[in-house]
Amino acid sequence: MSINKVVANADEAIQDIQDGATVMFGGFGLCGIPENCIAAMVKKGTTNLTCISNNAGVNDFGVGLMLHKKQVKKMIASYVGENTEFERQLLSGELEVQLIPQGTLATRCLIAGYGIPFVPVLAGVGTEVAEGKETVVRNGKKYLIEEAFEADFAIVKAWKGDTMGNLIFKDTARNFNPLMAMAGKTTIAEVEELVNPGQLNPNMIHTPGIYVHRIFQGTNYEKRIEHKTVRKTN
Amino acid sequence: MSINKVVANADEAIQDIQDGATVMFGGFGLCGIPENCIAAMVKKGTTNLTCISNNAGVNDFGVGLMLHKKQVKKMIASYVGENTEFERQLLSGELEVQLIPQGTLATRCLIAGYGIPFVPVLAGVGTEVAEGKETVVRNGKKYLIEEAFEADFAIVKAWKGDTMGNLIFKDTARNFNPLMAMAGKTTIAEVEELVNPGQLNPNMIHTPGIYVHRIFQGTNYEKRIEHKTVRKTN
Amino acid sequence: MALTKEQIAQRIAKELKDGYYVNLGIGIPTLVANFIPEGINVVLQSENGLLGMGPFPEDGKEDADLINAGKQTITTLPGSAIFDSAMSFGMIRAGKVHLTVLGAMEVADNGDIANWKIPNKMVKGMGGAMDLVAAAKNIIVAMQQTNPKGESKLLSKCSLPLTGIKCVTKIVTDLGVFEIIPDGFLCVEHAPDVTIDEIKAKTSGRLVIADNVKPVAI
Amino acid sequence: MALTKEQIAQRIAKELKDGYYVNLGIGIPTLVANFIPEGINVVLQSENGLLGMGPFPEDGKEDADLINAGKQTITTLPGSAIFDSAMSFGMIRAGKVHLTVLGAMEVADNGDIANWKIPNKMVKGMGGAMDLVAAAKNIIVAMQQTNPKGESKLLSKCSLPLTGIKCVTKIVTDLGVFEIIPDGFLCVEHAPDVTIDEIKAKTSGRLVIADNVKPVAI
Repeated sequence: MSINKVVANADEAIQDIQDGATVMFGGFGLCGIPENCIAAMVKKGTTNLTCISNNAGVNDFGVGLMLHKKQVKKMIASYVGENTEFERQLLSGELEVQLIPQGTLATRCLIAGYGIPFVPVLAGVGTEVAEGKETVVRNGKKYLIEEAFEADFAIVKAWKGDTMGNLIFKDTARNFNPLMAMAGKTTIAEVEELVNPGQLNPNMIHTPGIYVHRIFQGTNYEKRIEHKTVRKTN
Repeated sequence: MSINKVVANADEAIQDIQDGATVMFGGFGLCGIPENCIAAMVKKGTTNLTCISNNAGVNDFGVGLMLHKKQVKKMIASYVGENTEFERQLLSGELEVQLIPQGTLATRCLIAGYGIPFVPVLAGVGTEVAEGKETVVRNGKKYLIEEAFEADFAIVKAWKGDTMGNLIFKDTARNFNPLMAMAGKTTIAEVEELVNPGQLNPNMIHTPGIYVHRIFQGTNYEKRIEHKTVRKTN
Repeated sequence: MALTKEQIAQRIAKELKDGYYVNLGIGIPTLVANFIPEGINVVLQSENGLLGMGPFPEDGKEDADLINAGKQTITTLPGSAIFDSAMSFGMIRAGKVHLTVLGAMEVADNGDIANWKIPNKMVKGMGGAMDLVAAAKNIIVAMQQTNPKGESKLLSKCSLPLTGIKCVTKIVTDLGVFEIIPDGFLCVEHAPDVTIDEIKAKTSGRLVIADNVKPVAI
Repeated sequence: MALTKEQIAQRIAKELKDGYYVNLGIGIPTLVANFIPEGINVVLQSENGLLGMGPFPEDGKEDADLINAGKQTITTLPGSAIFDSAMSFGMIRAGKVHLTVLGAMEVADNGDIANWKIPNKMVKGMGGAMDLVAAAKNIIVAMQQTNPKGESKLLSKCSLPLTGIKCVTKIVTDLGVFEIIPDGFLCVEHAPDVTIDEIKAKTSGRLVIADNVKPVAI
């Protein structure tokens, strides 16, 4: 029953992502981002991308690297405050941007992975996020109808994975990764440690392999820290 | 930060469940059912209950024990084929029954725990399950609108839990347990092993303690096997 | 000769493709797992929350915490994953399961299926069947051509309460293999020594015999 | 004297009850964690996917995989649980988080809040703020009474794009403590040595002074 989903590296994993594709990137800030695949995307130079990612990285790391190379046509995110190049491209009109609430972003991934076409949410009611959106009233409350994402590719980063695509995440590097893994038509996972089937406890799998199409062991993770904060010690 | 949710035993855990309450019971078949709390419910004799459970146990085990004592007014389940007393009460009209698709049952628990009021599903379209239900058309397909459950209590069984209510399930005894744990206004968890905070890996928690209000270590688990099937060995 | 249950399962196993995730229902469908062709790697899903269902355990090694959707004791295989029921049906609904095999009481020539209820007689519930048939793209029914009374189970319209509408793609019975096409049941294979006339006699819905109809190769 | 940021946090910490799950936003709200009263056990939620957020790590022990919603390196505590972002906002939406403390640029006297965007100037995004204010039942805003230009941030109507409507329950500023009531901002406490006249001068929305208004006890 061992379905093998291993590809050699990031270049092979992303080789069929075409200009104009919609691509999700896991991670929160710079935590748990697919560094290898982002580097490969920058190297390949794919353009006109629609990127779905909670954040846009920083100017010189994460999804920010693709923004810097003008590979991104449209960005769907919830918070982009760390990226001044992003803000510049947005205010100058070079970049199309859709900002959506973080929980809505997460839930639109979840329902895509669960085959649910839309979900009613309270977040954004009465704000500009609600503009043009279908609404529904339930128990006296108004909800926005939010659609499941449709992404050509989802690219995620896990801590451990096996050759069948089962994934385990570490600490808050989990964040959007398991959700986006479920939401991609094709899902690519890069992992810090790739193991054989049977080496992961079936009870402790965060993303079942059925949701993952390609997997490889990444290299040279920088794991940059965005805000190093430490305790005062006397 | 150690919020202590420990109660002494099943009797204490269920003591405020009143006649007429809506109560969810975790488990699939006899696998992963809260044996201690069911026994305490039978002992207490609470009646007029609306029970939400995937199955109705068998005649002399599981939720079937409460049916046998006529404590259940209404049963919401997906498959009850193992319980002849159930079938008898249903066909005689003694018991009110709502049969719903298993995935719909699971999802109505999930959305309750996620604060989502309703969900569109395909399951049951064109069948008697659809009767009287609101529908919506999306991408040319008709969906039924299914509501989040509102349960006064959810009673679940976990493998391990800590005093703060964090739960870990074992194998397919997971099933509906983590979903119902999220869906109860008050959630009671019985566990095979109760440990102190810090003894469970935060990355491997299936149900975060925020969803659990009372927890205790159960005793004398029978863990009855419904269909023992074994391999032919030569 | 009509196909045995094992032969029905064996024939369905030929539909498996390498890399498939498959959900097998209770009864004949379960037997399909015994006939997975050499070189074809598939993963079995059990909708109570397991990917990578293995064979029954050795006697004495059964574990009450590890069962399949038929409540039978089972095992896991290397690479298994366990999850809750919402995720289990989530992956089914999202179309990640490539093939669903299940039994039926009746199938109509438009692909409707009935397999969960006999009014005033049998009330077991639909379990996961309605979710599976509503979501799966490729649904094969494994059943006998006729009921114990000898009446066809391949009908122009189901008489029993429906499980799902226009969802069945293929039916493998003891008499043959049928695809659902706009014109009804397309008989593409017949059991060895079972005549087309017998199939015609035991099919009550619209039936089309394929030009290249051939014996079931098992 | 007006309250310092620490004193605002200290005052808000008095709202904590034993057993509370609490979400603290970036800025002054984060400081609330330093003033949790003796005997009060609370669990801090970080909406990127953590219950049981602990203090910053010791220097050299920081881990890039363990951050809070403000992207700061943090630690877990015994009894922590980690989950994905959908569950994180799920528990927020389901009302399981008892108290949310966040900053604001503007609050209106009907409980509207604006804290995510300055058109044509600052575009950072709402992050989780819209989800939090839409779902939480008890939302306390921690902010200065006035902006750097000296203009009141307690308004009759927000001028900036809204984050959420009619959601704020209480505001703690450097000048006092205000509850949102149908008549507007109800001033229930004033900072020591800050006069009611100063509060009136620096509140631009409808203001009601409570009969029993008293100095902030910190």
